[in-house]
Amino acid sequence: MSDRKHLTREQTKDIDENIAWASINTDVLRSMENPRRGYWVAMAVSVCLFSVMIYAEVYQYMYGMGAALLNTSHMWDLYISTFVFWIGMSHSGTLLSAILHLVHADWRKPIYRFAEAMTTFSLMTAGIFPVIHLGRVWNFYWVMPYMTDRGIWPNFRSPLIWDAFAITTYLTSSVLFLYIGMIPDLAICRDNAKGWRKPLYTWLSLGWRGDDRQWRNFRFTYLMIACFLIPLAVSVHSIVSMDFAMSIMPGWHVTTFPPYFVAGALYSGCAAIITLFILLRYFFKFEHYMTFPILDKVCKLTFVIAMVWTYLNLVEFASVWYGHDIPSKEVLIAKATGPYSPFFWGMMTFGSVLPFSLLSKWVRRNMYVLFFASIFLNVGMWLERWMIVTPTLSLGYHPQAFNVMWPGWTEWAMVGGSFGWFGMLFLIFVKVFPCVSMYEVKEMVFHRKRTIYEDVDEMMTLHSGVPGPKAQAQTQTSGGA
Amino acid sequence: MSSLLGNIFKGWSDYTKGNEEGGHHDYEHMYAMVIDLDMCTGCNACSTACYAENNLATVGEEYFGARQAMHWMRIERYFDEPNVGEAEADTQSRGASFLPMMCQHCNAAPCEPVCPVAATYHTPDGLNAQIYNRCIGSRYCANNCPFRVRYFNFYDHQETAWPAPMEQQLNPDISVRSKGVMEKCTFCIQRTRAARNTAKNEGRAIRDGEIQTACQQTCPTSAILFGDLLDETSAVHQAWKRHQVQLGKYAQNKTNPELRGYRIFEELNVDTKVLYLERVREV
Amino acid sequence: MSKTKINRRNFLKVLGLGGAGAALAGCDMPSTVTLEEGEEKIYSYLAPEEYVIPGVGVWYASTCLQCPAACGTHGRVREGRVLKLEGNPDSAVNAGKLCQMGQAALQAHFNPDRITAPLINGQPASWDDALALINEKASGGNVAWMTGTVSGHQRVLLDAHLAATGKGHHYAVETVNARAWTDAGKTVLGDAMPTLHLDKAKAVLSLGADLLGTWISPVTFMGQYGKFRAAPRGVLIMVEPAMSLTGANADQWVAAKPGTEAAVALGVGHLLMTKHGLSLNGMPNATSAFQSMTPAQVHEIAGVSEAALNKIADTLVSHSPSLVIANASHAAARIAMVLNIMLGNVGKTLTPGASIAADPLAPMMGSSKDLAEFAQNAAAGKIDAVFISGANPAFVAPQGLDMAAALKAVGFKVAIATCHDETTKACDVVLPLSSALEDWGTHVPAYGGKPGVVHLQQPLMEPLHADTRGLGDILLTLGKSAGVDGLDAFEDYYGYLRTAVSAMIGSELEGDWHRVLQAGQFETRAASRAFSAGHDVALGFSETAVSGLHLVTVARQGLYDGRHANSSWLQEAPDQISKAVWDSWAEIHPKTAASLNLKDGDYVRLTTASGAITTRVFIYKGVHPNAVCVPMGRGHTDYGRWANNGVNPLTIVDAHLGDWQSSEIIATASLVKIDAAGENRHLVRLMDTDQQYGRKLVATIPAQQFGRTQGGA
Amino acid sequence: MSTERSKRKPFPWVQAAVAAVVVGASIVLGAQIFERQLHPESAGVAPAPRVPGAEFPTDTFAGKDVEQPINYSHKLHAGDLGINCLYCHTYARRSKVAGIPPTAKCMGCHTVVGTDKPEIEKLTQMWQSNQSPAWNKVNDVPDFVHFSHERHLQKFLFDNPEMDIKNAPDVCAMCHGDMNQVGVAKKMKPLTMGFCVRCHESNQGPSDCTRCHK
Repeated sequence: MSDRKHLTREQTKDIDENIAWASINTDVLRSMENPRRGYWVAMAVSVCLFSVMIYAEVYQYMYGMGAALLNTSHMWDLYISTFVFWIGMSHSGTLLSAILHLVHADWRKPIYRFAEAMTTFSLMTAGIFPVIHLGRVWNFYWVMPYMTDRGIWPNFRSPLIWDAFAITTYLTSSVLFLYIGMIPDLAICRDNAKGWRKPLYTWLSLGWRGDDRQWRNFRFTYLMIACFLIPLAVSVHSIVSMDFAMSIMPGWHVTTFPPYFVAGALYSGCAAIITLFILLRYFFKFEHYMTFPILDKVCKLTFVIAMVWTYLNLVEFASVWYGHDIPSKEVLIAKATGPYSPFFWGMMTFGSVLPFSLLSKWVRRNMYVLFFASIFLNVGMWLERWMIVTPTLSLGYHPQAFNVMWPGWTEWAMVGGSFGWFGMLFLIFVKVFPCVSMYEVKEMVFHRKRTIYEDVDEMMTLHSGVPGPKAQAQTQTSGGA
Repeated sequence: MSSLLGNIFKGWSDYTKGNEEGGHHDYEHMYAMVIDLDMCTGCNACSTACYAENNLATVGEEYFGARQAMHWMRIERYFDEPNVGEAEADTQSRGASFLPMMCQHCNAAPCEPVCPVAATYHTPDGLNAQIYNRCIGSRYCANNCPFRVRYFNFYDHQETAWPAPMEQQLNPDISVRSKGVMEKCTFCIQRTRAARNTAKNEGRAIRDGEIQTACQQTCPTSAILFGDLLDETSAVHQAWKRHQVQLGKYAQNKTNPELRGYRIFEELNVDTKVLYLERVREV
Repeated sequence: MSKTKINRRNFLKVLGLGGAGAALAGCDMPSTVTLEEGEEKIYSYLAPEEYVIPGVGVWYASTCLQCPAACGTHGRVREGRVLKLEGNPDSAVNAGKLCQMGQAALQAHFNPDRITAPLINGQPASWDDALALINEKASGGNVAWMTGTVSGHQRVLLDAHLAATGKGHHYAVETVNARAWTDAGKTVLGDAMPTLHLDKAKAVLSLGADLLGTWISPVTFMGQYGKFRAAPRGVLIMVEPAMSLTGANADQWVAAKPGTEAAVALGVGHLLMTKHGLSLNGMPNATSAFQSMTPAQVHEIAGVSEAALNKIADTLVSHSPSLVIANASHAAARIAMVLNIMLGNVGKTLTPGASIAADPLAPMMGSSKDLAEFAQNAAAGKIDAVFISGANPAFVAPQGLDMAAALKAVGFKVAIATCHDETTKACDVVLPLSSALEDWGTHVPAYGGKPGVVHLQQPLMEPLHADTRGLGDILLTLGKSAGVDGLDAFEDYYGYLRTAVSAMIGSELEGDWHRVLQAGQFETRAASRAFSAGHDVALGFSETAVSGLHLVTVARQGLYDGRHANSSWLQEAPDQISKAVWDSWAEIHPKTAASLNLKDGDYVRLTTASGAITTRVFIYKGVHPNAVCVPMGRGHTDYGRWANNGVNPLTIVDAHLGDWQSSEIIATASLVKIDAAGENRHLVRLMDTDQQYGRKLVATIPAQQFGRTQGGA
Repeated sequence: MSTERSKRKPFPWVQAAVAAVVVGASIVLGAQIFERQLHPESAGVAPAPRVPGAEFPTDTFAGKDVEQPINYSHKLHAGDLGINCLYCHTYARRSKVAGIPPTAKCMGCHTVVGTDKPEIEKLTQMWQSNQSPAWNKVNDVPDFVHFSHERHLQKFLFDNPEMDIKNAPDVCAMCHGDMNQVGVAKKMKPLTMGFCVRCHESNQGPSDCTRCHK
């Protein structure tokens, strides 16, 4: 490992297949220890942001929803757009762990764990927003169909109910998926842990010993949940899109919204993966695992999804433009020319033009540029959600209600705070759980090596220093001879 | 056990049947309104009467400016759009037009299916009802209302709108809505309730004209009519018939296109129950 | 509600029943929680009348005093509280309808800023002290009264008090008045208040008379307007400098330069004579006045095009009978009367007015002339003591009258008021008045009632504040101490009124009295009036100032002249025309705005010869380019929590520009200068657009089609 | 692979069966608890149907004894003396609220009866000083609920051919419990929405939300 050249941007292999299994464990476990100053700074920032959010929510609770400067035509604003944003973010993990797992793209292995954690946490972040945007938060559980003395049920026709079901299902499945995929790694942690971590990992690893039966059941379960998760992920964001598509408002009532939202979700998820990829690689010195070729692949994937998203965007514009719905057309024109136009064009620039930079190999191999590019991609995606929600409301059907509204401080505080909350969860995660899948990286190394050495035996010899069975047999044969 | 299951199955079949037939029941009444825009002078009497009758909170300049006012019935003022060849600045010589705009009690109301807790729904009286204490304030209904006539309690207005002793004026037949709750015109449902009670006590049906909404009762030019569309003798039914406007249609099949009756945003197929009569212009 | 045996305090306390008093708890309570037992109190009645049932509303008839029209009302009373007012369907004035000011009478009654105890020099005092002081200071010398429009038995008592105290004068002050019209009626037809038949007219030409908004009896006129608009549909033409509610509803709205309506009317008369061959027999003065005003001159003076003038004349002739009304100026009103004669409307749409025979009860109509006279007399030291009730001279008086100094010059001032205002602040003694919903009284509608009908005002609830007294009671007390004959027999005003009304209806029976209470009105002997033949009065148009920007102050239904400014309902009810709320604004035409380089919401300083105010502009086209229209009503400084916003344009009206042939202060004659004041803030309005953006919100139909289809089909 | 497969344990049928039984049992049990509330007679707590044609809600509520300014006894007046509820709560048949009887009604008897008792003296003193006692409300529904005594009395008492006005206490007892047994007053029925809804279901009352919610 002394030669660091292979870790630079000239690197061509996804992973160094000669990496020692023991060092994988060491590297990953090291990342979970002794937080450094940077970690605490990041944590402090996150906690501060989150505290501001709590303050804003308490203030809003006491004062009323008017604190967010919502008004009679703008009943929804940043809360809902940020909710959609976080739901979208959650699609990355599913994409990387489930979809790529099914298509056997093994380069996902070093990076899927944190992507999956991101899924879970962004869902947990997203889930906050529909609750805090309620006028009477304390009654939020009324959307759940529970048996009550009063004999009343929620309204199953409402997309918000579908949302509640979809999100809770998706969150449960994501947590399960994250957890089950982590069990072998938790066992490794258990074996190396001391102090308070020991009972935690012991409890969490469910007595994993790594025997064949456990592995078989594990593989089966993992595959099952992966298969289950993919349609779920698609349906979740389709259902979120129906919050808008099921309404009659111009600019919301769009048939292509479900695929459009799913594409947008995958898009922002990929962009977020790039961001976190770079951060983790840098801070945890995961250069051996989070390599440039993998980043390169993620970038290409992002570009493709960006183009799908752009295409669907254009489809929407075209169908409105050539359609007969005048109010919809007015909303579209207002988006492009009205007071919100800087944000609209910002969204178009960041969402559709900026991804073309990913075509450049220089960009794909330049972490600094890529870091900021990925951030701006997500800014674009956040703007997209805002541009879906707000211009429609500012320009509905009734001229009396036409007005432009700018979000109040509580809204900004909660948008910012949601990043704090997410960051907090993620920072805790990376110190408590392995954010690179150790066993799967080993698998990856193993499989890669096999393609080179062709001979399992030879590889095993190389890793363990002990000759494999075949070699032993050979030795015996030769010795015997 | 059997009755529980029976309940569930019956409930389900009612539900699906209701959905297939537009999501509603067998109507007992179908309260509707007629507003003659040629008679409406825009004097605001109806709006103020509504404040008095329905415990509407005044919000003050700041909140009004933030468009958080709570006027269930608002009178909009428009100038005509210019005729061909006419200067835009001259349209005022035909006067202005006023539009009283309140909940249209759509029969296919966009607000109803989207409420997560069914706080807004269609009553057997054909009204679009809002149950305040069921509302959790998701505000989806207001977003989906093309008329923008659903008003949300962004704040608690009790202390500012009714400083003592003003709370003594509050109508006890209606609750005072607290913050976080959506509210809107109910066609003065408390008056319907009272009339039904009287009629029941006297063992008869509700008479036409027995229920007057507050806006109708005070309207100095009598531009507002209110009544039951299912009652063929009612003035409202007669007016709808005379103007050849029918419920359940998004394009009316008028034999006489010169009739004045129309419904706003009919093309959205929300099936509103307020029939407006066109303003007349001397050309 | 006759005098009951119920203790007053307990009567009010009966709130808990039916959850009424607790309505404030609202629906914050999760319904899973059952209410705790024993948390709320219920007070039972002691010995209620049989008809008092908790939870059941009872309707009582009374009379609305929100403006001088005196509409009949019904108040819904439940648990001893009045909850809602409706029009009294039996009243011929309003036929069951009410305007927004009438609806808001509830807020005047429940107002949190009511005066609850007598004040002497601003300090709370007892009634005895206050009355003793009044007896001491206002028993002799020149004791004047200043009121708004007053009628009925209050007027009788007031006149008696004035007569008993000596040589005082009664000033009736109404900024919003119809003095021009009544004077013209008296001069030309010999009847100050002729009956108008809008419903019979096929065309109505109004010269600045906002008959749907604030003129004389708006609810009456709006009721007639509803019939006027039915088929065959009448045509409404409005000539005025700034769009009023009537103008907004007109079929032809003609923007004339401020103060030139008379010229327009003369021009119409000219066309009627020359183009349509109408003539005025035996009125040479008028004929020559009409002949001398050619359409070309009208165009020059008033800025009204000849085409528009022709259209007016043609409509009046083709839609007969028509009706011409005016309130813009005395000149315009006279010309309107003569036009009615020329058009043959007299006897058809303009008939002799109806009144009651008992003249002392007839309404004493207010005017702004009385305001000016009061200021002059007071400043000259001719008034020793004044009682002020129902008028707010300190607010409505232009700066030119220097009302502050005038009031200071009066030795002793007594205000009888429900709320503090600018005038009560300047008074030595303030007597807390019961609200209109707590008081007894009789009122003769100035206009619109059935002949001989007197409206009865009865309390709808026990006084909200124990220490307030009704106007009648105060007048009775004052009258007694001033030694008015025959008052000692009455313990209170209720007794006096009941005796007086019994005498008028000719029955002392309890049942008849109850019938009167139930109806809210009673019939007495009517006086029949008749028109005298048209007097050939001098007609003319005084060119006060026809060029330059004029300040036009208008009253809008709602805040009226400012007396309703402390009502949150009316402050929040968007102004009918501009749709603005809670603040003042200056309406200017886009052309004027462009020439002055002003944007919507710019603050401007309006300077007249009398002073300056700063407010923001509202640019729209419903105003003549030569006019700057500032609605009155706002700009209070001491009138409760909701009233202190905006500016008061009345202060800068040039008081010395009296109307032609009268000393009425005219609201359109002050020249004004506009300077940008720098700041710009969005005017809070109901809606920021005039346009429907192609949405079919208010659809229109040509009148011919309406004529064809209205009958049925 | 094949050897591994053969080693696989058989499906745990026994455990699965136990689990199924547990789940099934809890569903059935839960449903029965729910149903017991809906149809109490099935649970064997059938009350004597004192109001013909109406089904009783049988829920009970252990209300606390609320202290009142005057220690009036329902047990004495309504129970022992057998005074009809509607004699004092006379508003109930004409208004949405039953109301507390006016003091004049009390004085109707108590100027003569029991004038020496301390509670009556208290009452007399209040009456003479024009004061009305401040009763503490016992049976209360939230302010967003419209409940009409008149309507319910009409349906169950006056419009019910088998009932006579002397049966009024039976009708009142549907929601107020047996007031003949209590001292001043006590809440004896839960008066929750579920309580109302179940009665409306079994007696075909309206199920439209706006009838009861205002």
